[in-house]
Amino acid sequence: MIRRRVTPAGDIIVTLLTPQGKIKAIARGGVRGPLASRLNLFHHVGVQLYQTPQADLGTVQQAVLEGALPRLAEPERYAFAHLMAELADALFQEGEFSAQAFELFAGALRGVSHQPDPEWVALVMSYKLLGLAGFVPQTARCARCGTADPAHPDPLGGQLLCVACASLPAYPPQSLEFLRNVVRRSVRASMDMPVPEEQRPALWRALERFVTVQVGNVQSWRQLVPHVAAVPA
Amino acid sequence: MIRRRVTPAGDIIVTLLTPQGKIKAIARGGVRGPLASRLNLFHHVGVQLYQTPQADLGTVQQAVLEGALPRLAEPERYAFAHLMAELADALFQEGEFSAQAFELFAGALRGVSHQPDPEWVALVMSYKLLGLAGFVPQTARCARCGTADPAHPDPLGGQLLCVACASLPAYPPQSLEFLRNVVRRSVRASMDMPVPEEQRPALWRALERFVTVQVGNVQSWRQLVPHVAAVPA
Amino acid sequence: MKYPPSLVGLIRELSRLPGIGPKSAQRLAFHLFDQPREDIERLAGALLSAKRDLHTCPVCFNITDAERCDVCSDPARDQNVICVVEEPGDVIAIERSGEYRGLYHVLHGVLSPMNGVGPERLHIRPLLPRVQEGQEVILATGTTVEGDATALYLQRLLEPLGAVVSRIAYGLPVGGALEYADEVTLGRALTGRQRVSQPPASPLPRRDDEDGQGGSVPVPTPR
Amino acid sequence: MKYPPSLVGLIRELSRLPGIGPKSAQRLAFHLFDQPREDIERLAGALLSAKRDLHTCPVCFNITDAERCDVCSDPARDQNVICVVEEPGDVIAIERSGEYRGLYHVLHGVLSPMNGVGPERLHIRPLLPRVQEGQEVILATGTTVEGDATALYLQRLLEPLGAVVSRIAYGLPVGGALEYADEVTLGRALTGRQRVSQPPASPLPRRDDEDGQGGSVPVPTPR
Amino acid sequence: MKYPPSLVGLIRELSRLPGIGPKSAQRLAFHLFDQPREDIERLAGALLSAKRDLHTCPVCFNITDAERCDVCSDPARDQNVICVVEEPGDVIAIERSGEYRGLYHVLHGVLSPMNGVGPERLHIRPLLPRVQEGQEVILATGTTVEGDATALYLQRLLEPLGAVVSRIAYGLPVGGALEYADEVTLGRALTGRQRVSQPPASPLPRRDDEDGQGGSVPVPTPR
Amino acid sequence: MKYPPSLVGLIRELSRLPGIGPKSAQRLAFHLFDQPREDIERLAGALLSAKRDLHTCPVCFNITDAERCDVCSDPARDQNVICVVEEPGDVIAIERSGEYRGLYHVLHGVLSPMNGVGPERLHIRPLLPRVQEGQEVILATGTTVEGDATALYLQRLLEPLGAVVSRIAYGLPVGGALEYADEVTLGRALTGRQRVSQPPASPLPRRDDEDGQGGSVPVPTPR
Ligand SMILES: [Zn+2]
Ligand SMILES: [Zn+2]
Ligand SMILES: [Zn+2]
Ligand SMILES: [Zn+2]
Ligand SMILES: [Zn+2]
Ligand SMILES: [Zn+2]
Repeated sequence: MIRRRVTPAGDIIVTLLTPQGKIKAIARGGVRGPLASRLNLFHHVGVQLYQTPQADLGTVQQAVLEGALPRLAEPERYAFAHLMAELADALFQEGEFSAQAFELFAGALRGVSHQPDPEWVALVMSYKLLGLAGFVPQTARCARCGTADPAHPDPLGGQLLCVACASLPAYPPQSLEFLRNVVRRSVRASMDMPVPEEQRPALWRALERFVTVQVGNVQSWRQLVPHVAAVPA
Repeated sequence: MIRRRVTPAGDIIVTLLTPQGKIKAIARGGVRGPLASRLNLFHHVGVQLYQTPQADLGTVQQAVLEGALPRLAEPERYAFAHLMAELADALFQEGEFSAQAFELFAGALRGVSHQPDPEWVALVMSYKLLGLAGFVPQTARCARCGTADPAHPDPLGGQLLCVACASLPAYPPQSLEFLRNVVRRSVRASMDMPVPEEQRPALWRALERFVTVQVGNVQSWRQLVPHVAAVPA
Repeated sequence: MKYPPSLVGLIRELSRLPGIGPKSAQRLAFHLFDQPREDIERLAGALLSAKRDLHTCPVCFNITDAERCDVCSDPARDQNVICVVEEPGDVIAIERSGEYRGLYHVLHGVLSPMNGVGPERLHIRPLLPRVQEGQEVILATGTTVEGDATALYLQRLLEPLGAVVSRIAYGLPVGGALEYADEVTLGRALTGRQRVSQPPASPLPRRDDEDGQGGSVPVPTPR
Repeated sequence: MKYPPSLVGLIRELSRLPGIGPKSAQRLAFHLFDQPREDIERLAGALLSAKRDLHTCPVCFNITDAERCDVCSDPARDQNVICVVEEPGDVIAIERSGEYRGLYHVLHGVLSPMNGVGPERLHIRPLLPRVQEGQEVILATGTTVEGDATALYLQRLLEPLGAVVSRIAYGLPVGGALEYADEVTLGRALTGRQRVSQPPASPLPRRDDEDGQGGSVPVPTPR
Repeated sequence: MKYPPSLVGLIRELSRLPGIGPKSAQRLAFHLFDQPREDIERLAGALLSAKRDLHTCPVCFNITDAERCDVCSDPARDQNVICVVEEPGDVIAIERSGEYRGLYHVLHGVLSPMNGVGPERLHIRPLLPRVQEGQEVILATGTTVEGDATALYLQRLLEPLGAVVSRIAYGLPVGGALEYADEVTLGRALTGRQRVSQPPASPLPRRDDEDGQGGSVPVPTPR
Repeated sequence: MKYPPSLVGLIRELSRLPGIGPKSAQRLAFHLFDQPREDIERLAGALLSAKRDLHTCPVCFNITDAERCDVCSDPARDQNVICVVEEPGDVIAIERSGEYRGLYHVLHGVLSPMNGVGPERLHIRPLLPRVQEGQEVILATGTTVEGDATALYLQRLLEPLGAVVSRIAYGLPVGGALEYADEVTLGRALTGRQRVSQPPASPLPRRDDEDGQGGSVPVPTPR
């Protein structure tokens, strides 16, 4: 479940990312019954939907809890979980079949919930989700002039610039290695090579720029990810 | 609320004693919603009923809790509360207007809940409820032969027998005084003159016999009131 | 028009089932009429063999087809906790929650004098010899007045045996909003609140289980 | 057929109200058309004067028309407990339960980064100077993930101030049967169970308040 | 805790609206408190200007803000049929069905002696001069007992005027199954059945409109 | 915990019944466990003997345990009308309405190419020899698209046989309000309206049956 909203009438409107694609549905009067417990943010639920041709929203008839990740409510994990959910919501469209997106997203939430370094999970998984949706940052050539092997931050588009186009010092080698390879290589490999914490704010800024330019506005990180909150909007 | 039954479909069927008389109603699917909390045994609730001419049971639309008496669940009070509720259910009919019955019953439950001697409350209030419903034990004359001023237990009908008809020794003076006056005098007066505990088993036996003969079978005391349980059925 | 007696008979038997009204019974009967003979025979067979094979476990009174039930005969279950429930269905509900690894005791009812159910009608007596000094007994009867009364009754019986007696928590269901909670439940959720901060004096390490509340301690009720 | 613009306008404004769909808005509009002019004027007046008179209390952010709200200005309320809730409606719900006599603090929302709600959008900062060493703060946000996250966030802020931080109880609603509880709530009701028997060693007298559970202590979670 | 009078007043006014109970009214009031001043003013304005601008059409008693309503002043509507309905909302319902191009007459109620509604309380008298010899009047009051009584009353009044009086059909709703229909409706659906085959003798060409039923003729009721 | 196989088997068989989900099946199974052996045996027996004794009537395909069904073998029924329905349950529904005294024909389904149900899968062929010149055939299939398609298909087959073919009425259910009817049904209720006034020219005595609609004639659809 990536979104949940309760209407004043006591209905719960949910957005679910499923192996069959993204689905929006309503649980009528749900807030008063047992569905309220199952239809919780970030829960993994099996739902039975009733869809009539007339109505635009399917109705949740039944929901079975497959897994809850209560640690996502902890302050140091909560914002990252929101970022994952909001990214998934922005990247995948309704009616689009994507078992892979579901698996990746579920893995991201599990990682943010259980790993000792949830920030690193969020960075890696954000790039993986973007890659799966077809948004791959250009790393081989300068985003402005096309020169090969750029190494400097692109403060506008979140990609890479050559030394001539850049106004900021080059990325440290670990960050550069990460940006060049994260989309292609396995999650496990990226997880095993975390970038030092002091280099991460620059990576978050790059990711924020890239997503904002390529995908659109995402609210989560502006609010809670500490490194990004410092960025002037 | 004097009875509550949950059907396998999750409906709650309740019997309520109200100032407008006894009412039976159903709360559809109630066990899954907030009605379950309010429609609890011995709760004092305000309900909004929807009654269609076709259906035999009204439907509970809303219920507001006016008062709960959680101490009635304590072992030394619980059976007496059941006895009061069962007596009220047996004594008052549906459609019969009785604000007095409601007040008396509500007072009985409050007394059983709060008084240090719930057994005495139950004995007094049982006779008062019986009296209100028109069941007054004959105490001026022997229940068998009509002789004046009987003083001996009537093991069959729970009234009083003269020395000639009796097979048991006479009641002690306090018990006799109680049986002769309880229906007429105020509850407060009876409460201020409790019969000693060792005399009560005989009074319970008399009450049990009287109710069984006059009103019908009442289950509660056979199960839990310790003095009566000893009586061979 | 008169209906065939065996149709009428089937509808009557079906409508005795709880939650099946006369109209559903009729629909069920017509549905069954359309099914192949083998399916009907399998259903009838399942009914008969369930009745023949199943009985209550002599230890915990859960339903079983073996000498002892699956929980009682599983040495991996925590023998130091017994969870007392009203009905066999409650065992299934608790097992599904995945939060419990101890033993059970099924009462097969709650105390209800006005329905003629006293302690002797419930499987209370066989619970007592199962309880050891220091063992925990969780009273997981329903949160109705009847369930509360049964729990209080058991508490009085079990305390003298030296058992650690506990009651399942009253409170807000998961996913709930205060605005939609009824006032009785909300009141219990407040009085039953649990301390989540560490008591400053005691230097006990806070337990870090996944719900972040396991190490909580209750706080006095403000009035 | 075209509808009159002022009818259309009224229906549009009414259907903006939460929980009122286009069909109800239409029914409401026709109903209002039938009412006497004074009733309509009274409704319009009530809307305008509510908007004019009401504001949030500068101390607790509850809704009030006075300088301070009714709770903050009542010296009889227990000044030693603050109950933190999401919305002004929650204050009413808790007051209705009759189980609470302390102060409130209304956040006006829950942390929800994906909806752009961070701590600075909630009335969290003004809570901190209200909290004294040893004072109790009850975190009564909803039992959703968002409510939990907000409670955990506040807990981290309030512990260093020496506050006794507590969380409303998760569990079975009053009147509930285990069979009808969802498995998540049932799990919480089990892990949050409260000890009802007296610990044999400690000779503390059992508190005897009317729900018979106030003096309970939590027990370790069996797995 | 006492609530501010303007909050209480708003909740009271809102809970007078049909279909809005005290709890919804409270929720609405809190919602409105959170809205910007302009939105509240727009809602209050819409209420007042609807009350000021709207009145009933002097011809058909539909709601309008003009001298005559949009239907009455549209020469393209079929002037030869008048559909009599209970309420202005019914006009909207029929217009939405797209199956009707004639005129309307809104009674603003049904006969209900028990509620003190006699013919003089309904807009019946102004209907009579509108009805010409040979014109069709469709009685589209509800299918309740009151709606039927009102229709029969009108029928008696209109027949002497030479009107072709008709009644909307009773029957199964579209998408219905016999099994789920109540027996009264099912009975009406049977007695009101329409002939769909061409009468063999009469050489009238069968009308071929899209529902295949326009040219049907009724058949005598078998008993 | 593993559940006993015969319990699992019973739950599985029960949850195959229409309208019984896994949770109800479980509740039913526990309920049955508590019943005396004789009750279970009577239910199983009813299932088996219904399956053994019941079959479809060779004439009308209604359910019966006799050579011919109760309607077909009743000479008092009106032999001049046949009402065609989808399912045996529809016969019961119509009988309950008390408005019909003729014969039946049960199709055991509707045309539904998508589900592989063509005319040959329904009991259509045996209907044809039952229909005489001038006899009425009421098409009382449901008012769904499939029911309509089946009715139209039968109409084409039956017209050449000289049958008077009719269709049950579409319209508002008894007790309905226009406002709550969907627009499709409302449209059908309007186009299917029935003339209730006497045609002025024709001096036919108006039939005076209790619903006041038996002698009605349809009126042309205004557009
Ligand atoms: Zn460049
Ligand atoms: Zn005598
Ligand atoms: Zn066992
Ligand atoms: Zn305040
Ligand atoms: Zn007009
Ligand atoms: Zn037949």
